[in-house]
This record gives sequence, C-alpha cells and structure tokens, in this order.
Amino acid sequence: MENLSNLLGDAANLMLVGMVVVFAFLGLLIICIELMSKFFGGEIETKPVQSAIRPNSTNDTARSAKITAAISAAIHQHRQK
Amino acid sequence: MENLSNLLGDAANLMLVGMVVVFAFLGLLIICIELMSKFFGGEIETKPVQSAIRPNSTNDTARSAKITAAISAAIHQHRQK
Amino acid sequence: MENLSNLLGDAANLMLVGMVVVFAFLGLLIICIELMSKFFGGEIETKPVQSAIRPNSTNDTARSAKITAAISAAIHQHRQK
Amino acid sequence: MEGLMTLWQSTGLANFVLGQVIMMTVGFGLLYLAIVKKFEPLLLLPIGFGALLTNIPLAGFTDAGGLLHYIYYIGIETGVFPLLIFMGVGAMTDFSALIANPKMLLLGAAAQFGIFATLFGAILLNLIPGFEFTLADAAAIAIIGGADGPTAIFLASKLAPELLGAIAVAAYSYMALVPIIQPPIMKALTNNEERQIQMEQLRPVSQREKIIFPLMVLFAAILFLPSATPLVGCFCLGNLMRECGVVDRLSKTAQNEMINIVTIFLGLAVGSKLSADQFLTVETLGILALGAVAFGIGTACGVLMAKLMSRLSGGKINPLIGAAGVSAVPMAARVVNKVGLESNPHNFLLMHAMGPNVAGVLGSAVAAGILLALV
Amino acid sequence: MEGLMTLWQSTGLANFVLGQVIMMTVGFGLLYLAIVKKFEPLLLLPIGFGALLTNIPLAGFTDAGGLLHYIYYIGIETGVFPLLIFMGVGAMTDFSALIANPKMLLLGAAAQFGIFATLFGAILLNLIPGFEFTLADAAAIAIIGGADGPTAIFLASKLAPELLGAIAVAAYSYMALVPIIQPPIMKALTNNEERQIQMEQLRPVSQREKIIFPLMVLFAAILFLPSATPLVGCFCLGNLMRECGVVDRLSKTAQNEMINIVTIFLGLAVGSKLSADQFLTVETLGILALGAVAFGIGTACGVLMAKLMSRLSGGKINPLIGAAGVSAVPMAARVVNKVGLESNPHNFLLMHAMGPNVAGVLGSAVAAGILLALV
Amino acid sequence: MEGLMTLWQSTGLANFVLGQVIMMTVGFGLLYLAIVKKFEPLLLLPIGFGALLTNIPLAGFTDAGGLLHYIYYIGIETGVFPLLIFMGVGAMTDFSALIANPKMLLLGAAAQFGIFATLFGAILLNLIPGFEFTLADAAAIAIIGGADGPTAIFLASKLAPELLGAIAVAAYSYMALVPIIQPPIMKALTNNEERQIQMEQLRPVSQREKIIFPLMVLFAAILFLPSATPLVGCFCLGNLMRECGVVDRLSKTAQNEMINIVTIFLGLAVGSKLSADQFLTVETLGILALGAVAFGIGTACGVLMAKLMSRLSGGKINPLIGAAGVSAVPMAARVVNKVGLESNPHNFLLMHAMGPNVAGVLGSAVAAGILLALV
Ligand code: NA
Ligand code: NA
Ligand code: NA
Repeated sequence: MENLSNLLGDAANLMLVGMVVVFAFLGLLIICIELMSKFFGGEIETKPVQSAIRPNSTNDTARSAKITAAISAAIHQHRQK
Repeated sequence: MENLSNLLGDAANLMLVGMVVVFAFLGLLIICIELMSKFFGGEIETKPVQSAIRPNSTNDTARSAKITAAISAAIHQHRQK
Repeated sequence: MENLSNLLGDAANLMLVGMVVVFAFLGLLIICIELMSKFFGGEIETKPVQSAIRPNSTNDTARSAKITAAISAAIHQHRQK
Repeated sequence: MEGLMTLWQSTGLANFVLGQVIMMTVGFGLLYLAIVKKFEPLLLLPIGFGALLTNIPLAGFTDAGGLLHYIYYIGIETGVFPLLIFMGVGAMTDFSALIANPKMLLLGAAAQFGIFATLFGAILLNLIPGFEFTLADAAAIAIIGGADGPTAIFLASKLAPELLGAIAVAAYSYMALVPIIQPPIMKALTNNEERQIQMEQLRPVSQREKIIFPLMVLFAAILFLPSATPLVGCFCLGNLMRECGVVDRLSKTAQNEMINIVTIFLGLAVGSKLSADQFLTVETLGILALGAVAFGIGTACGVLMAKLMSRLSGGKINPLIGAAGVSAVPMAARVVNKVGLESNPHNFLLMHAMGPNVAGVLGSAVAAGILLALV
Repeated sequence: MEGLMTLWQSTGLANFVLGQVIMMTVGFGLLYLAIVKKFEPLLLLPIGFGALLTNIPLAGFTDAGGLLHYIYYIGIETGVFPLLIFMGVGAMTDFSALIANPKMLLLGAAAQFGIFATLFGAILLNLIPGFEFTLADAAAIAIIGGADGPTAIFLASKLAPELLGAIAVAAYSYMALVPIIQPPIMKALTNNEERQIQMEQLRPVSQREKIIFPLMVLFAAILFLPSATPLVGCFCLGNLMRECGVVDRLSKTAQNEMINIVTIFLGLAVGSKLSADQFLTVETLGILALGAVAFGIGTACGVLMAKLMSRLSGGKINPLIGAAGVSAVPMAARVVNKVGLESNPHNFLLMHAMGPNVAGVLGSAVAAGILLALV
Repeated sequence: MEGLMTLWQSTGLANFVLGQVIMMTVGFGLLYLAIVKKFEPLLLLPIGFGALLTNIPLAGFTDAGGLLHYIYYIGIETGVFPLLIFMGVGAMTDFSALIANPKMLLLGAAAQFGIFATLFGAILLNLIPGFEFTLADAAAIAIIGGADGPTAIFLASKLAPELLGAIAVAAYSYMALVPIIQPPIMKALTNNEERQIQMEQLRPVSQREKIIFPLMVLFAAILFLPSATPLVGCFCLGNLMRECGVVDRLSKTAQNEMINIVTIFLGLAVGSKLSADQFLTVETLGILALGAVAFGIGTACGVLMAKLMSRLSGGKINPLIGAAGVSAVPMAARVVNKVGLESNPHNFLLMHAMGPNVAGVLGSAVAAGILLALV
C-alpha cells in the first residue's frame, strides 16, 4: 500500500505537470501562429480551406486537368475540320 | 550402399506420405469450398469469371472509365453550344 | 614536413595515374561504342534523340496516347450518330 | 507409417493449446471488424492476420528466424515503423484549418486530459488484486486516450513492450468506435441551441504560412520538449515535404507507397504481440476498460473546453467541435459534422472540426513526449 | 609507376579465374534469355546481372560488407524476400476459376507427383559417382517440380542454401521453357478427340466466397500443416487484401511497388549464389537434369489425372487442363489454351486452366510444407 | 514541482550548446536554399531537416537506438543507399546522346581533372596549421569535383566517414550553384565566335545499341577497374532495366518509388553527420573552399578539352559543351544550353551537352574506383 500511494502521488503529479505543459506548449503555438499570420499571411491562396486529408486527390485533379485539356484540343481540331 | 538404400527408403516413404497428404489436404479444401459455396454463394457478381492475373488492370479500367466520362461530358457540352 | 612531402608525392602520383586511367578507360569505351555502332546500329528508331532525363515522361506519353485514342474513338462515334 | 506419425505430430490439431484457439478467435474477430464492419481496416486487417499467424502452433512466426520476429525486431523494437507512419500521416495532413483558427489548439490540449486521467486510473486499478501496473505501464496504457495509433505504438514499444498488443488493439478499436462512443457524451454535455451554432467560414491560408507552420512546431518541440521530437520531427518532416512544393515526388511516395508498405508490416508486427501468454491476462481487460474511459474523458474535456470558449467568445464556437480534439483523424471530425447536422441540417462543421482534430494529433505527441521525459 | 603496377594488380584482367569467366558467360546467357528470348525477364534479368556482379574478381560483392552479401543476408537467409513475393503474388491472383470448380484442386495435387518423384530421382543419382545428395538436398532440388519460384527459393534457403543458385536458375528457366516442355507431353497423352472437348462456362463467384477462400485455406494449413503456414499465410494475406475490398491501397502497393522492389533484390541475391565454386559442380548438372524430369513428370501426372476425371465425369473435362496443375502461373494456362486452340479453334480453355494453375501454387506450397516438416 | 524541475532539465533550452545552435542555423540555411532558392531540394531538404534533428539536445537521434543512427548504420555505413540511388539514376538516364557521339566521353574524362587537382590541393592545405588531411581524407574531399552526389557519398563513407557531412553538403550545394559557378569560367575560356558554333543533329540510336551500352560499360569496368564496379554495376543495372524493354515495371519502380524512399533516408542520414563536433571544424571550411576549386577546375578542363576537340574537328564542336563534362546532371547541360543561347538565340545545345553530361557521371565513377583501388 505504501508503494501504491507513492505511485498515486506520482500519477497525480504527472497529471498536473502534464496538463500544464500541454496547455503551455499548445498555447505558445497559438501565439506563434498568430504572429506568423501577421507577418506571412499576406499572399493568399484563391481557394478556401478544403479537405484536411487528401491522400491521392492531387493525382486525380492533375489527371482530370490533362484529360480536359486533351479533350478541348481534340474538339477544337474536330470543329476546324 | 547401406546408406544409399536407407536414403532410398526415406525417399520412397516421403513420396508416399507426401502424395497422400497433398491429395488429402487439397481434397479437404474441395469439400470446404463446396460447403462454402452452398452457404455463401448466393449474392452473385454480375460479370462472369475473367482473367486470373490482373496486375494493373484495375487502374487502367478505372482510368478508362474516367476518361470516357470526361469525354462524354465534353461532347455533351460541345453539342449544346 | 617529411611526411607532407611524401603525401604530396603520393598525391601527384595519384593525379598522374588517375588522369591516365580515366582517359584510357573512357577512350577504350569510345572505341567499343564505335565498334558496337558499326555492328548493331542498323535497325534504327524513327524518332531522333530527345531528352536525356525522363523521370516520368513515359507514363505521361502513354497516358496521352490512350487519351487521344479514346477521344478519337468518342468523336468518331459522335459523328456517326 | 512413421512418416505419417511424424506428420501427425507436426499438425496444428495435435498441438493446439486453448489460449491459441482463443487468440485465433480474437484474430478472426479483428478481421471481421475490419472487413465486415469496416473498422480501421488498414490496420485491423494486418493486426488480425498477424494475430492468426503468431498463434499457429509449431509455425514459429515469432521465434528467432520467423517472419514476424524479424518484422517486430526491425520495425517496432527500434521505433522506426511508427515514426515512418507518422511521417506519412504528416504528408497527408493539411493544417490550414488550424492555422486559420489557432485557438482550436486549446481544444486539442483539453482533450489530452483523457490521457493523464487514465494514467491515474491505471494506477488506481492496482487496488484490485491481479493488477500490478508500474508507472511505465500506466503511461503506456494512458496514451490510448491520445486516439492516435502510431503515437500509442511508439510509446508502448518504449515503455511497456509486453502490453503493446493490447494497447494497440484498444487504440485502433476505440478509434473505430468513435462514432458510437462520442455522440452520447457530446449530446449529454451540450444543449440543442449550442449544437446549432454556425461558425464563420475560415480565412484562406497562404502557402508561406503552411510551410512555416511545421518548422515552428518542430522548433517549439526542440526548445521545450526534446523528448517529443522523434514523433513531432517525423510528422513535421512529412508535412514540410507536403507543403513546400519542391519535393512533391518525395511527398507522394511518403503518403502512398512508403506508408502502405510500412502499414502492412506494422500491423503484422503488432498482431505478433497478440500471443496467448501476453494477451490473455487480466491486464488486457483492464487496458480495454481504461481505453474506453480514456476516450470518454478526452471527449468530455474537449467538449467542455469548447463550451467554455463558446461562452467567452459570445457564442461564436459550436461546442461540438471540442470532441474532435481527441484526434482519431478524420473520424472524430466526421462525427462532429454528423451530430451537428442532426441539430441543424445546414450546419456543416467538418472544416471547423479539422482544426481541433489535427491539434489533437500534436497534443498527444506532446503528451507522449512528457511521458517519455518524466516516466 | 608503382601506382600503375598496383592498378594493374587491381584489374580484373590480372585476377580472373577460369570459373569466373565461365560463370560470367552463364550470367550473360541468362541476360540473353531474359532480354532477347523474353524468358521470365522479371527474374532472370536480375539473376543474370547478379551472376555477373558476384563473379567479378576483387570487387567483393559477396564478401562481408558487399552489396550482394547484405541483400542475401537480409532477404534470403531470413526467408523474408520469397515470403514478400508470395504476398504480392497472392494479391495478384484471382481464385474465382478455382472456387467455381473446386475439383480442379485434384489436378493441382496430381501434378505435385513431379516433386516427390524427383526427390526419389535425386537420391538415385547418388548411384553415379560424384553425387552425394543428402535427403535435404534432394528435397530442395525436388521442389523445382513445383514450378513456383518463391516456393523453390524459400525451401532451398532453408534446406540446401549452397544449392540455391542452381535450384532457382533451374526453376525459373524451366518455367520459361514450359511452352516447349509441355506440349509434346500433353499431345502424347491425349488423343485429338479429348483435346477438342469444350468445357461449360464457369459460374460467377460471389465476393463473399472470394473473401472466405483465403481464410479457409489458411485455416486448413493451420490445422493440418503448420510448416506450410509461412508460405500459405503470406499468400493468403495478399489474396485477402486483394479481395476484401477495404484495403485497396495496401493491396495495390503489395502487387506493384513492394513486389517490384523485392523482385530486384531477390533476383540479385539469387544471382549472388551463382559463384563459380558453388555453381560449377557436377551437382548443378544433376539439378538441371532433375528439374527437366520434374517438369515432365508433373505435367504428365496432371494430364493423366485430368484424363481420369474426364472419363469419370462423362467427358466434361478437357484433359489438357491437367498440364496447368504444375503451376508456372500463368504460362502453363496459356500453353493449355494454345494447344487446345490447335485442335479446335473455337475452344478457349484459358479460364478453365486457371483453376488447376492456381491450385498448383497451393499444391506446391503444401508439398513444401510437408518437406519442411519431414526432412 | 520536482516534476516541473525535471521537465525543465529535459528541455532543449536548458541544454543547448553553442555548436548545436550554429548547426541548427546551418540546417535552416539548407532548408532555405532548398525551399526558397530551389537548390537541389530533393536532397538538401532532407539533409537540412536531418541536420536539425541531429543537433537537438537530449533527443538522441544519432545515439544507439535513435532513428538517424539506424538509418545511417543501415544505409550509409553499408554503402547501400548511394548504390540504390545510383541504380535509380541509371534507370532515369538516356545514353542516346553519348552513343550517337561517343567522343563526348573525352570531355567527361577531362573534367575529372577537377577531382585529382583537388586531391593535390587538399594535401597542400596541410601546410596551413590546423589541417591534417590524410590521403584518404583528401581523396574523399576530391570526389566533390565529380559533381555527383551518390558517388561522393559512397566514396566518403568508405574513405572518410567523419567528413561525410561536409563533403555531401559541399557536393550538393555546388551542384545547385552550377548556374552561378560555371558561366564566368565558360565565357572566360571561349570567345563569342566559338560559343556560336552550331552542332550537327545527332543520329538516331537503335534500341540494341542502348541495351548493349550498359553491359559494355560494366564489362570494361570488370576487366580494368573492379573497384569501380559497385557504382558502375548498379548504374548499369538501372540503365539496362530501363532500356531492355522487358522489365518496365521494375524500371519504373527503381526510378520512382524506390529512389524516392531511399532519397528521403539518404538525406536524413547525411544530415545526421552535420553534428556540431564533426562539422564545426576548420576542415569543413577547407572542404568548402576545395569544393569550389574542384568545380572550377573541372569546368575549365572540360571547356579546354572541348576547345581542343573543336580545333581538331575543324570547328564542328562548340567548346561550351565541355563544361557539362563535370556531370551535375542535368543542371550543367542546361547551363550550357543557356550560355549558348545568349550568344546565338537559335543554337540549342541541350542535346549535345547531354553526351558529356552523362559521360561525366561515368568519369567520376571511374575516378572513384581508382581512388578506392589506390588509396
Ligand atoms: Na490526440
Ligand atoms: Na506447383
Ligand atoms: Na563527374
């Protein structure tokens, strides 16, 4: 039981220190991000924030773009005949 | 020669045991497959059995499908002009 | 200093031997390539030498070819309607 | 005939031990969850299959010279596989939503209380006879509350390798169960009015911000928490490769082929720890129970923190998004979106929940760093 | 000048040994077969190249610290590479034809007589002075009759690593020669009428059947032949990933990038065993001769078994498809189709031959398990 | 509270050493060059990131058990990673331009004088107090003049591992700086008339020639310079896979996923050698200075050789293309094209410069073989 109460003390201590550090660390990041946005947020992308996970979408859109381009070219040629 | 005839005996034994086990094992699988087909063979795919080895074909068909879709769309747009 | 002059001698020796061997080796390759071209240069590709580094271009050209083929087919079908 | 006898003695039938049969059932259960229920299939399928293989009598998959032995030894004992997965996840993650609204980091912080409360709970379990968790064990179990697979595996492999199987299975199972665990808690802690709050559209984020962000996170970890830098560093490397725009071929490989190959091996290696002697213990039951508690507490704390922020901001924040702070990317964010839509069919919270969601990943990597430093 | 002298003494010219020259010729021969004759190029090209590299005097590719030494040590000695290849092959294999017509498994069983007859033959060769094959050697040689590369390499690396080079080369060479070896045997054992038999179209197979199949095979191996589970397990894992529909990204990587990378290394590592002292022995000649015999006997037994089944079924089975039971996927099935078309230009046997073809893969994995358990 | 104290003692802030701060700045500098200046980003980004990670106090990335320790130990100390990169580069390289005009090999030979002159220079540096380069050190430094990353890393890992970081950074940095270093030298050594010389279109090259070429190069290396065969062999294997047309799936994997994965790890491993104690020495300054000299001398010798060949051929060769002989593929060839266009806007030298460019790769692999054999 001696040992258990020691462990419980350690665990309580870890809980306290842990939550303080997590909040301090992520809080610091908030400040950093806001400072960064002030200095580097100028040049802005045209499209707004979208999906946060995009495993292969880049491929697909690039391919679609190519396909579209190829089709447009083909149809142009076809109309000029 | 003593040793050789021992080896030959071992080899003959292996041949016998081996073929029995191979047939037993694969024969058991036949029974299992037939049982499985009885219980789970209901819900059936529309297209019949095709190529047994298809390294990249899924990719290609998917891509062709996309291309076809893109083309159809393009031609529709083109006709409506 | 004794040691340094030894090293300098070694370095000079390496420089001499090295350049001789590099030239000999690559010179030998010149002769080999010319002999090879004499014997195997007959059957010639239609398109002339192009880019020396093509990381993914094969993919792209193959894909473009497929796209073009698909488009031609689509347009043919479309015209025959 | 003696050949047949030898062969019989070398069958599985003649050598099965009850524990192996049970663990095979567990393995089949994981495959069932993965394939039929579609619960985290990318990991539960290899884990379940690994559990089958590792419990085959005589096959020796985890003995010296066995396939799973090599994979575990090379990839998990070294910590390399979870770090590579983390690199790939970093290359797949878009931090735009978080950069646009950095306060969401507070939700990712609050949800980590699930970790530390579980640590305390694991020590409390020692009151029950049969449990003898050390502080290191408790810390490894607690990280389940981080709701992040690679982090859990990395930490468990360092602090309590003999519990790794149970911890990883619990982590991935509960991550898959997030749509069942979270909604009741979310609804209990919020009223309908709060759940209907619509949030402002997020501002666009520049590429420069996205490039600087991973370096900033890494730099903060370097200064204040070096023990978190293996996880944070790999994650930030992946994210930097993704956003910098000059190494697209590396980024694509990291988020596709590399992560796929490592995922297969990681799953098999984790499955190899589902052997009867290591898994069929009362500790495993404790770990499964604690894991559920951890997810619940994490969700509750995230929601409560969001509620507080909602009050302080004058009702601009929908408290539901706090639930996404546990991470479990992207499942938790989708759950938030779904629960939000139930209250208000025009209220799409997905993008707003992505901020706390990715913040939760950072939060649990930070928590893992603290546990590594102090335990 | 002494530099030039040292350099001369470090040239290949000054250090060549006759055996190395011969083995380089063998290496060039394999490259020729791969590139010009298109014989199994995916493996014979790296094997041939590995044979060149390993026989370079002074280069030390297979000495401690050499590239091929590392590759062999990591991938073959551990058995990891053939198992990964098998996983990829599993992810590439469609068992529909076999599930639709499970009796084809008998053909895959019959063709394995090529293996066990060769084992007997290898021991008989000891009658000729100069041959001293142990039972383990004979078993490793016999597996050539399985007509399956990874299985042969896996078994040889366990039972007779010093014969691995010759065994792998024989296996892949004869697999490439299937279109030359099999047709005469097939024609000799069947009459024209039999060869014209048309078979019924196969029934469609449900996805559920395809998902359960690999698990069922694995389960059978677990119960009755645990020593086959490394091979069968990896194969079934690949096949399960392919069919389950929830881990497509893993399945695609396993059947493309992963198998490609491992194939390059496996080929080089096998080639590294084509060193003069290990390959230029009378044993190699024996192995090559036995390999041809093994393929012939396997083909014949498959055809004879199919003839028997054809009789018993009242002429519903074309006996040609028995030849595909040796495996050599998909070459043997194509040969069956070609020989069938020669007799009846409207008779497409390809799909029907795929059943015995994939059954042959399972059959030789089972045979390998028996040899591992009993030798 | 003692927890907080322990935590403080485990922060980076409390443990930073000046050298680590400086090396982090170097790491950030490399990231800046890679991302903003787009200098060889595929390598400088992972190297820079590795430099950050390796200098984190307490994180232990390069201690036994650390991620970078494993990567370095497995990939660089064995020489495997640079060889795999070389295989991938071989699979990406088209030798048509060189086969069509084999005399270009002389330019690739002449430019290697940059290597051997630098070796002499490195020994001369010993005259300055503080420098104590051995012949092995000097040889490893000299290979920077080969302008080829994998060759430099391979040789340095064999001859002077403690200088590897500085050598690799110098090699990649100067390769990125080729557009700045080369033009002044090219212009100083040629007059405007020479720079305007237009060269005949290259003849088409048959596939057979392209297949035989890598085998021929390998064979020459086997006969005359076995010590170069690890590099030359891997390069030729990659090129043979590319050109033979029967193993396209292997070739594509080698030039995409495989090289990408290895590039990430190679970069990190090189970065791990940028630790303060190994990098912040006077030797590093010497190496950076010698590297610049090496590039300059190599460029000059290439141009002078091209001038000589131009004279002898009656003005059919534009001397600018000699500058491409240093390799730095394909940057140097592009620089030649750009400088040529400045003098004559219709003069496209890119294809003609690819010949010496790829010849330079062979030339430095040969030079590396000589250094390995004689030092
Ligand atoms: Na988390
Ligand atoms: Na077989
Ligand atoms: Na060079």
